[in-house]
Amino acid sequence: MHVPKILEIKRIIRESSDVKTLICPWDGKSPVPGQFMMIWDFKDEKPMSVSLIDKTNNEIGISIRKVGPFTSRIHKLREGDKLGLRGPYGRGFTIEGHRILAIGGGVGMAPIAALVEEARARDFEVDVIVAARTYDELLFLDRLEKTGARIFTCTDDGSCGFKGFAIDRLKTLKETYDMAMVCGPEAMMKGIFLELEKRGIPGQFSLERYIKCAMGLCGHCCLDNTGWRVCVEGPVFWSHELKMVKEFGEYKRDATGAIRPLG
Amino acid sequence: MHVPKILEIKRIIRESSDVKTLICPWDGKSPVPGQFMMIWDFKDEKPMSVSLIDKTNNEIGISIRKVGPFTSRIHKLREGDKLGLRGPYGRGFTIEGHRILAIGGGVGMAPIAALVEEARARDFEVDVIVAARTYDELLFLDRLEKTGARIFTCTDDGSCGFKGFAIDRLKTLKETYDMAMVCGPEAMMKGIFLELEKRGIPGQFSLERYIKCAMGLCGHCCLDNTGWRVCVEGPVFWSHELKMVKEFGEYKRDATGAIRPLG
Amino acid sequence: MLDVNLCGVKMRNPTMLAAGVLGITASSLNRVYHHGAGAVVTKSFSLEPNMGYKNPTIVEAPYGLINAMGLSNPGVKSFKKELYKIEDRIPVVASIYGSSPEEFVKVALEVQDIVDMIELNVSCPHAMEGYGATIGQDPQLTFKVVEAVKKACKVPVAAKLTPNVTDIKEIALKAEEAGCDAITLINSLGPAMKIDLKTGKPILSNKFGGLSGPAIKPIAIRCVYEVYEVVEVPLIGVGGITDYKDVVEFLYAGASATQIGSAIFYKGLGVFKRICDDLKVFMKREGFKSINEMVGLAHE
Amino acid sequence: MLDVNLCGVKMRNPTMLAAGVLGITASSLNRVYHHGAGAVVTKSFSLEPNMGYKNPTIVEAPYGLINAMGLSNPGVKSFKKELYKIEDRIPVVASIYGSSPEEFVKVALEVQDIVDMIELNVSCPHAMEGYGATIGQDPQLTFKVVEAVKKACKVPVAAKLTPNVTDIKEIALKAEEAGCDAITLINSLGPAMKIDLKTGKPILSNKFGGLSGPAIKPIAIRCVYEVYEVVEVPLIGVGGITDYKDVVEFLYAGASATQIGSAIFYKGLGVFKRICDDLKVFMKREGFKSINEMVGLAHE
Repeated sequence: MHVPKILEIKRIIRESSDVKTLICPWDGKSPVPGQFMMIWDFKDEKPMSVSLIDKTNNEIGISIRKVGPFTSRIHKLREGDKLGLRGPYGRGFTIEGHRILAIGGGVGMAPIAALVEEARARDFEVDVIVAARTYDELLFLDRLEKTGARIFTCTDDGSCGFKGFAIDRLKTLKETYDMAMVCGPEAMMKGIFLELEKRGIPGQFSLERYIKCAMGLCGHCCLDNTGWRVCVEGPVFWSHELKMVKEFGEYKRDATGAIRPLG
Repeated sequence: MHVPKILEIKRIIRESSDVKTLICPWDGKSPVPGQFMMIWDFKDEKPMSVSLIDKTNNEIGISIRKVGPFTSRIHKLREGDKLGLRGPYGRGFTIEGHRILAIGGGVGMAPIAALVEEARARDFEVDVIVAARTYDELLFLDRLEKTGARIFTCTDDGSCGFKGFAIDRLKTLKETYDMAMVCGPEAMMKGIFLELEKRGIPGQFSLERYIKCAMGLCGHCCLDNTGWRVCVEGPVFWSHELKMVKEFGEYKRDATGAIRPLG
Repeated sequence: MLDVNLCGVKMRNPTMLAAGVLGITASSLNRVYHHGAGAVVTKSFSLEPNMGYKNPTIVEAPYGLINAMGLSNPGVKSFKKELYKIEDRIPVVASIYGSSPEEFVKVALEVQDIVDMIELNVSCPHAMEGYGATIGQDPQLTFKVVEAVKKACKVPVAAKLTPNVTDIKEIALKAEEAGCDAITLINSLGPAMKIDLKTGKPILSNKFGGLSGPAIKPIAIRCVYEVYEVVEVPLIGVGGITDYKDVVEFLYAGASATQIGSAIFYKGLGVFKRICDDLKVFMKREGFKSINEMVGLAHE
Repeated sequence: MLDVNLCGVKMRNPTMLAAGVLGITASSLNRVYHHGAGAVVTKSFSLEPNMGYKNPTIVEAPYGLINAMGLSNPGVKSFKKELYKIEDRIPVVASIYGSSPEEFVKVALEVQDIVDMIELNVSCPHAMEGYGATIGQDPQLTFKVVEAVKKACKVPVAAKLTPNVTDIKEIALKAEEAGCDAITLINSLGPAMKIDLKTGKPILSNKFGGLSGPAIKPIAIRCVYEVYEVVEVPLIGVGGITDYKDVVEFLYAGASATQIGSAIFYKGLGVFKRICDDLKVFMKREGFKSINEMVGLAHE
């Protein structure tokens, strides 16, 4: 049944100054990296992607950046507080190919962290570009190191690793990859999409749109011109699909359904 | 789903001057002898016990005596006409014991015929008392003979076999049985019940009451004093149960729920 | 822990047998009590005997049942004999119906000495014109029936309302104004209908019937929640209860007790005991000491 | 064989996308058509943009869904741009709402040249006071809205009615009297409600929402059957359709076409094509040559 499950927060991890990970027990269907959950704080409900999938301990982690009233409320929660979760929803990443490049920008690292852990556990060869504005905001480095993935950090201010954007770091990587998996701000993803196209590397990109029902009905998250629902056919789309998504990197829709150019 | 299945009557067998058997295809749950079906002729719906269970051909037979408006309409139906069936309902006969005595009076032979066929197919030793007012009304003799059961016919007028009631015939049978299974007018069954009690033979008796829902809800078929529902706990009750059924052989209830002494 | 005092009627738990189900004989009502119900409501009965509708009177729907029994009952004279045979310790609610305040009063006066409460069926969605929902869909008629019975009777009186109205709060307020001691919410929903595809015929002989079962629970919960906000009298919640979670949801919405009907089909007669056992575990886990503490919790 | 002419609007089959589902962008409406729908109904839109309610706006119920989206839409000016992007060959019904006859007319006039039909949402059970069901529960308000839009517009107008009234026939007759060309039956049922047991809170941010899905089909069928007996205009049946049998049941009850919404959740977007394929097989087997032959067969 698509009804929020009320769970107690088991642990809270402060990942950076504005990102926290909430760990909850989860005995429902196990998410695939890239899928999302609807999080209800009893005042509002928002989609959040899963950053940690621990099948051994039946736990999942949701990493949330403080950006508005909802996420600020979430950041005030303590261990033992309750949250409502429903999901997992949507299509996640398909882990395929021999050599995989994962790219996460900012809190877009959330699904990428879960992805890298799963891909490495299944013994794929994984390189990760971890991008953020500054050193403090680079997420999940400890977890990533444990997986044995090769890590390329990059920061806008050069405070850690490569100085510059993820796209610039990508351009310096001369390796070939069978597959790239990307999550981050859409402008960043658009640039990476074009670069990957140029190099003939298929990519999977996790998109974010305004989501109300998450059940494929309300239509708020439909993409132009295909009409694909981010909550069902997405949130992860492949490069060959994104070629048909006219609005990718251009605009999204607000709560009324009106078009808003990407900032 | 408890919704009538609309079926075409495949064959109609004239069993006697006032009894017909309608054979219908049935791919639903196979009935147990003694269970009943709700028969809908698109004007009314009544419970009828199953007289033939053919699992090979997925057919069931319902034998109906013409006694009122509903059964008269049923008797006018032809092969190819439609009927609605739902069921099977209730608890049927439990075929147990080494030597079985089956007793059927009038159209009460319907479930007994199905029972004898099943018991003989499973190699039980079965004696049958087939009772009716007169020779023409003795039912299912051909089918019974084919089973190899030992048949004792008895007629009120002596036109075939023993002259007298089933109870009288029973009294002349000196054999011992492990189990008796009985269906017929309630007055007849009451007498047989008392005789079987005297001889220490456990019996199973198929009762008839006014049935509306057949789903254990409406309460019209509840028995005094136990409150057992004929449509769920019955229609077949065991001797030790009937000892607690005060109304057995005494009264039943009409469509309003009012008590009517047995005629 | 599970006991409930409903308008002075003491029940060992908050699960009552709903009207219209297994309530036509004393034996049946006794049996349901011995299967764990906290109280029993009789089948609705009237002044005169009534045969009800022809079969089919019931058909299954997705997660629900559609029925149009047609208020069959042997009439109050005959039914009184049944009432006398119900065990003394069992809290008995007599569900009664009629087509006028006078008829309701006559029936009520006949039985009030032998029952603990009277429930007015002004809500049956498949009743004959002038009966059941025909009354309960009209605030004035509802008022008159409740007022007349209250004036004539000394036992507590509950009005059972139909959800098949534009505004159930309006009817509930009228029933309360007329003096009812409790309100039962809801009678079956609809009417509803099922058409057979092979013949094109409506399956029920009455064509239309009331929908009960899990399908209607979200509507029943809303009715209880909504009415709880406007009336003071206790509410009895009914509609689609099959497990303890449903009972808790009704209590939170504002019901002081609940009734169970269709679940006997879905879960068997053991449903009462099962719900009570599970409810006790839930209450201990969540720290509730009485049913009363849970009533209306969903309201801010 | 499956084609339908609904008030002059030619549809290739009788399965329309229902209002409120996947109807907020042209891309989405085009896609649903390419998945097999015979026509599409837009999400209800209004003069001004509307954010709708906060989440949670949907929760699952037994065999149904409870939603209170809150009529979110970008407003007619913005929505017109979407309408222009819908492929020409697709029959488009614009679902519109407002709080007064004048508002309805303004919205209708903006879009009537670019759609094939207008459906008046006077029935949303979770609308703000003054909108949706608040209108459709009042025969006079319903009359005024329908009359005003009919006078102002040249395209066919359907009134979508709420089942949450004491007598839907009364409302339907008023809508017909006011000149509507078709009646859509039914909007979602209730309102309905779901309370969370751990927190005691109603789950939807709006507390109440409309119930859709298989649970409500028996009510929708009855509404269509009942209204068919009193009005002349064609009916569009909607509520709980998930397979061809449901469509046949609606046609037999009296609907000339049907709408599908929640089934997209239950069965996926392929549901339109699947229903049409199965319907064709059914019609051949039963000897029907057109949809029209099946309409109203359940009536004597």
